[in-house]
Amino acid sequence: MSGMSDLLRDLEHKVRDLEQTARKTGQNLETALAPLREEVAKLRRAEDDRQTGRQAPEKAGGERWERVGLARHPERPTALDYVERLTEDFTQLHGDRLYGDDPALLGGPAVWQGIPVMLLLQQKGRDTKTKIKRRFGMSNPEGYRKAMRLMDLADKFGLPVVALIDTPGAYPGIEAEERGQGWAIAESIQRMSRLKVPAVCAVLSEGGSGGALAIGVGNRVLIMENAWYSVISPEACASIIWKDAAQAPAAAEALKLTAPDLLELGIVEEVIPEPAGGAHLDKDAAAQALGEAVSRHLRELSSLRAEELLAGRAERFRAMGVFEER
Amino acid sequence: MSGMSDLLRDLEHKVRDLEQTARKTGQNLETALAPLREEVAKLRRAEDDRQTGRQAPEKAGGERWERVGLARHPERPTALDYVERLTEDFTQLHGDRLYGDDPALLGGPAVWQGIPVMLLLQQKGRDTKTKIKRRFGMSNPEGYRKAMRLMDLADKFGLPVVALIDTPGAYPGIEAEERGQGWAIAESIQRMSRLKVPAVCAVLSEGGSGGALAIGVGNRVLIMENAWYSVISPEACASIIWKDAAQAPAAAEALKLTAPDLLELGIVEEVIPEPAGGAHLDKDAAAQALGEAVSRHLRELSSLRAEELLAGRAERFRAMGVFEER
Amino acid sequence: MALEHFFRRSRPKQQAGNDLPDLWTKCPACKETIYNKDLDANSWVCPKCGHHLRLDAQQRMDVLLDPGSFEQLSGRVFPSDPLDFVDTETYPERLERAQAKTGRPEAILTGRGQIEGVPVMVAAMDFAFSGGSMGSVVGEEIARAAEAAAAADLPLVLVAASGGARMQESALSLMQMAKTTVALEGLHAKGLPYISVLSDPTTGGVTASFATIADVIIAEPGALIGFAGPRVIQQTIRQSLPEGFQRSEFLLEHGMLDDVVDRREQRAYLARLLRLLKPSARQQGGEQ
Amino acid sequence: MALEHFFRRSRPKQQAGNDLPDLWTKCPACKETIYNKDLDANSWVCPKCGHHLRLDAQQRMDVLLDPGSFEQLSGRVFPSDPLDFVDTETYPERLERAQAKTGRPEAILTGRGQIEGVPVMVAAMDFAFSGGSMGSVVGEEIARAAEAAAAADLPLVLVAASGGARMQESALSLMQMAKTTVALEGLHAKGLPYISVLSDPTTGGVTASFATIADVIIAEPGALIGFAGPRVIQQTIRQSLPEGFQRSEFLLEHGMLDDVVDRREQRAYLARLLRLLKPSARQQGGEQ
Ligand SMILES: [Zn+2]
Ligand SMILES: [Zn+2]
Repeated sequence: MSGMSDLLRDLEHKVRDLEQTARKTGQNLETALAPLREEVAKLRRAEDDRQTGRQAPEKAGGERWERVGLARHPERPTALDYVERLTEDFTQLHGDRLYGDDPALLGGPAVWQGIPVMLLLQQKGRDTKTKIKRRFGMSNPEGYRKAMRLMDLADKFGLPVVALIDTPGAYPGIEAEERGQGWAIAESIQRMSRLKVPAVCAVLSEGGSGGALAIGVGNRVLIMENAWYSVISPEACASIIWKDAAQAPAAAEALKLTAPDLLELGIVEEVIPEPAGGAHLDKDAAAQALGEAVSRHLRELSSLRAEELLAGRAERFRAMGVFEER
Repeated sequence: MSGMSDLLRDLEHKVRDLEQTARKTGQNLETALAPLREEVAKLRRAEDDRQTGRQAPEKAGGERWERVGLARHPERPTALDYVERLTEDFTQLHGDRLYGDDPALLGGPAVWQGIPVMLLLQQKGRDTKTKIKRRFGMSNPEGYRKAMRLMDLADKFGLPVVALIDTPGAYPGIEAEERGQGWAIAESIQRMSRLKVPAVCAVLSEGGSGGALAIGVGNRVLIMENAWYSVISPEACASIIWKDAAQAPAAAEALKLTAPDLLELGIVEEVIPEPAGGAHLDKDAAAQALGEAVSRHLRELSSLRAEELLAGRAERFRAMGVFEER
Repeated sequence: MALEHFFRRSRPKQQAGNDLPDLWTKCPACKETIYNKDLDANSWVCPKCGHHLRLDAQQRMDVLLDPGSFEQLSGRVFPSDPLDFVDTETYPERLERAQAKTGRPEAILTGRGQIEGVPVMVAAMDFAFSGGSMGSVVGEEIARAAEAAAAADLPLVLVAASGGARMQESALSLMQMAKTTVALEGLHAKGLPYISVLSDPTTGGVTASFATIADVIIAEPGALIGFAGPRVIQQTIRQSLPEGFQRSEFLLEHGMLDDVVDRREQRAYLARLLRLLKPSARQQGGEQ
Repeated sequence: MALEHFFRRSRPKQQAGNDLPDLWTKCPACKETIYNKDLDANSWVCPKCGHHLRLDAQQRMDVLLDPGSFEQLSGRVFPSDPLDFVDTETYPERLERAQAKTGRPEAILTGRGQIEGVPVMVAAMDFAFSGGSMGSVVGEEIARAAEAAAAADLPLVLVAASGGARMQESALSLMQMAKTTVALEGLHAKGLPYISVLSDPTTGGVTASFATIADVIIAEPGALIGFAGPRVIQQTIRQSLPEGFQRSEFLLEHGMLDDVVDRREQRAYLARLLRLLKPSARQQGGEQ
């Protein structure tokens, strides 16, 4: 818990630093500052709650909100933490060849526990500096366009795609909209649905809306035990329906966004168990479980022909949805 | 000739206007101003020459330089002049779905003398205002990326591609380089070489380097009698080799960039005759000749299967070049 | 994603709380009061200022298709409540209210019809139904329309109007983005045109799926179109948004649209385009 | 397009007019005088400042390939003068001078070799020959290398170094952009990797054709890479160019490169990448 107030002090310092830099150099750093300020505010609320002995909102929520808390734990392993433990020779290929290189969505060929794959991953950053650089895992259109380019390479070289999903959502910014955020996500969904190679996706921590689905059109979709995957974050849902972001715990309950919920709804094939207390308590064990599950699905898919993979993926998503026919 | 000094006055006025606007609004209009200033300088030199009775450089050059002059004649029909005369229902489709809509490279489906086609065209502008808007026919990467998107549609709907080439070259600008001008041209060349439908290209006036070839990978490439097509403009060639742009007439001779030269070199299949004195003297007749030639080649290609079209285009360009084997 | 500011906004026409008699509508842009008959004759474009008023799905079909040519395809698929979603009220209560208000089971109407004699499959979202949000039923109806179009060798014209995904169906709603996308593959495989018409507003998961992977994408003038809602962006960047941000004209300039087409010219535009893209439709089409 | 400022620039190494004895080279970046043997041992990267000196085609093969593994493919194709091009001198005179200077018929060297045991087809442009400009022969040799790679089931690694197209072959030179592009299709069809290495400088028609349609594009640090030359751009926009404009690091940031790779790490990088992209090469490759 004192770890948290250290982090808070750190972040506040960093924000002041950036604000000064912005003033001095006339640079517009708002894009970097905004999510950071949010983080600070969140931590400060939690810290206040702790000091005043008030019950933290995490406690007010049910089991689902607790899991959301675990999914966002500051020590939660990031995609690269898993990649470092599970792959060899990961060679990051940069850029969309159109506009830029997105820092939140990375990819390139690698060997996953002995299996050559094309890796796509969403990386949130591991400390303040990299969190800012990686926009807390929120991509601009360049990220999804890089992903599509790497899917082209995966198809050309017959490399199965492994997509590690971890994003609060696509970045909501002026430039993102100018460069077609919606278009990029839609095209990435379409491109992924057309892969002639196997695709295995795993939601590591947060699966935020279209920004997650953009690389989530797999033949198999797995999810870590304490990850969430939803059409909207609990906070945003709460502020729309209850007009109060503090109702996030209730929204989390209503949204049924946890791994067991998603398994029951048929959204995912498998829940990957985490060490007791969460993946952050034993990153090696968490990685081992993820690695084993992904490898197993890759092996199962490896015997299928391109047409079977295409048809299987299309049928999987075509069947999604619950309705009544009268 | 007084027409030319009118145009000069017009242009000078426009430049001053724009400069004022730029100062007042703080807008950076250099991109628009630069080619305009060049135009003014050129016209002013020509006007000075006329008034001092000095022989205009056009006269100093040989037949090739005269043709370059005709290709750049202010009354020369633009691509849209031909399109208006030869097509019905041209429906311009805008944008690259990535960044912007290039004003110099246009396209969309149309009916070409009764034949449904996907039209691509480079438009220079017909008056000062549209010339500036269309950057004198010089595209940014967005133009070539729009062309590729339309080629995708042409393939999907089985529409033959008609490409009307008229550009001094791709736009040389900071932003163009930032967004991968070279990459866009290369990819457009590649995309066009992969068309499963017939592609007929016609160089209308200027075929400037890679910016022209980007939409010049046709099964048939035609050229108007007084158009030029070259790896470099005579002026740029002269300033590199002779360190003197005024040697452009000599460079034009050396570059063998005229329609008859290109026919002899095997770069084009056919030279489309222009009315005596140049296309500007009878736009309808010029259009008639272009329309007939393009339609004839479209009809000839219409019976070929996709593989034949692909192979034919590849062989056509694979065979280009002159060398000795020892 | 971007629903929050739509739910509270009243619809321009014949809305509860509107103190004008049902025969008149106040234009939300120029505030002029206009006789509904005049609006109707003008495709619900304000004759004073050109503002394109929002249409419900049936009005959209009336405006888009040749009179009397519409045959409904959808309507047998009804929403359920797979998540037992409860907030300030239950999801079934919300649905019943929307159904009562619109007389429609969901936020979508699909069918076949003709545009200047060219036969098409057509789908129109209904913003009046829960902000046009996309849940399982909207996704299913769009998927079926796409598949029916491919089966019948017809082009598909789809008019989007949506605040995004249906929160009350959470991940199931998210999956409709992929479901609609894969269902459109049949049209692509058969070389059949798919044209998307974006109307005010089109945001969130609809902008990030089927609405923007069409062969040709046009928008109505002045429509709000984007992925993230303006409010969300403003909260993130803490700057005011540029003039015209996320409006059709802005998106055209940024290369995202094929064109912005006035509603009164859409039938002519679409008929021409469909004949151009599918030359065989040229024979089927009427004289116009 | 961008040749003008290269023709007058002296090459860093053993150039006429260099007043240092042949055993030493002055680094064009830090101006330190360095023993050639030390440079050679360091892949011609300045040990003082890290500047990547330009290499001729043979040096490039030495740096890139396993020692002794290179077998030349090119060399039987010679340039001619189809246009009877005459400016201040004749084209044949220019060619003879370049041939005498480089001991090579043209601005390209191709062959097969191994990179850490992985067999590859390889092509390196020679900037020392007429600024690495691309005429009919360069285009033909690259096309043949691509075709030979496809025929032998080998990946292609191509090192670009060029001021652009060969003016003296005018439209024929321009057509090499399309010729090389279509010749690369065979590699694509067989799923064979094509990796492009951009070295200083790569501009003009080479940047706008084969060099930038590779599966993976890497660049050497600090290399000038662009379509239009900096001088042309400056003349057009009448503004000074931003710091680092058109350098490798700038292009990486703008999404155009897969990575910037130090020359001394290129063999390891390429071997790893080739094994990853063509898993069958994993068996063929050595231990490294
Ligand atoms: Zn009005
Ligand atoms: Zn040095």
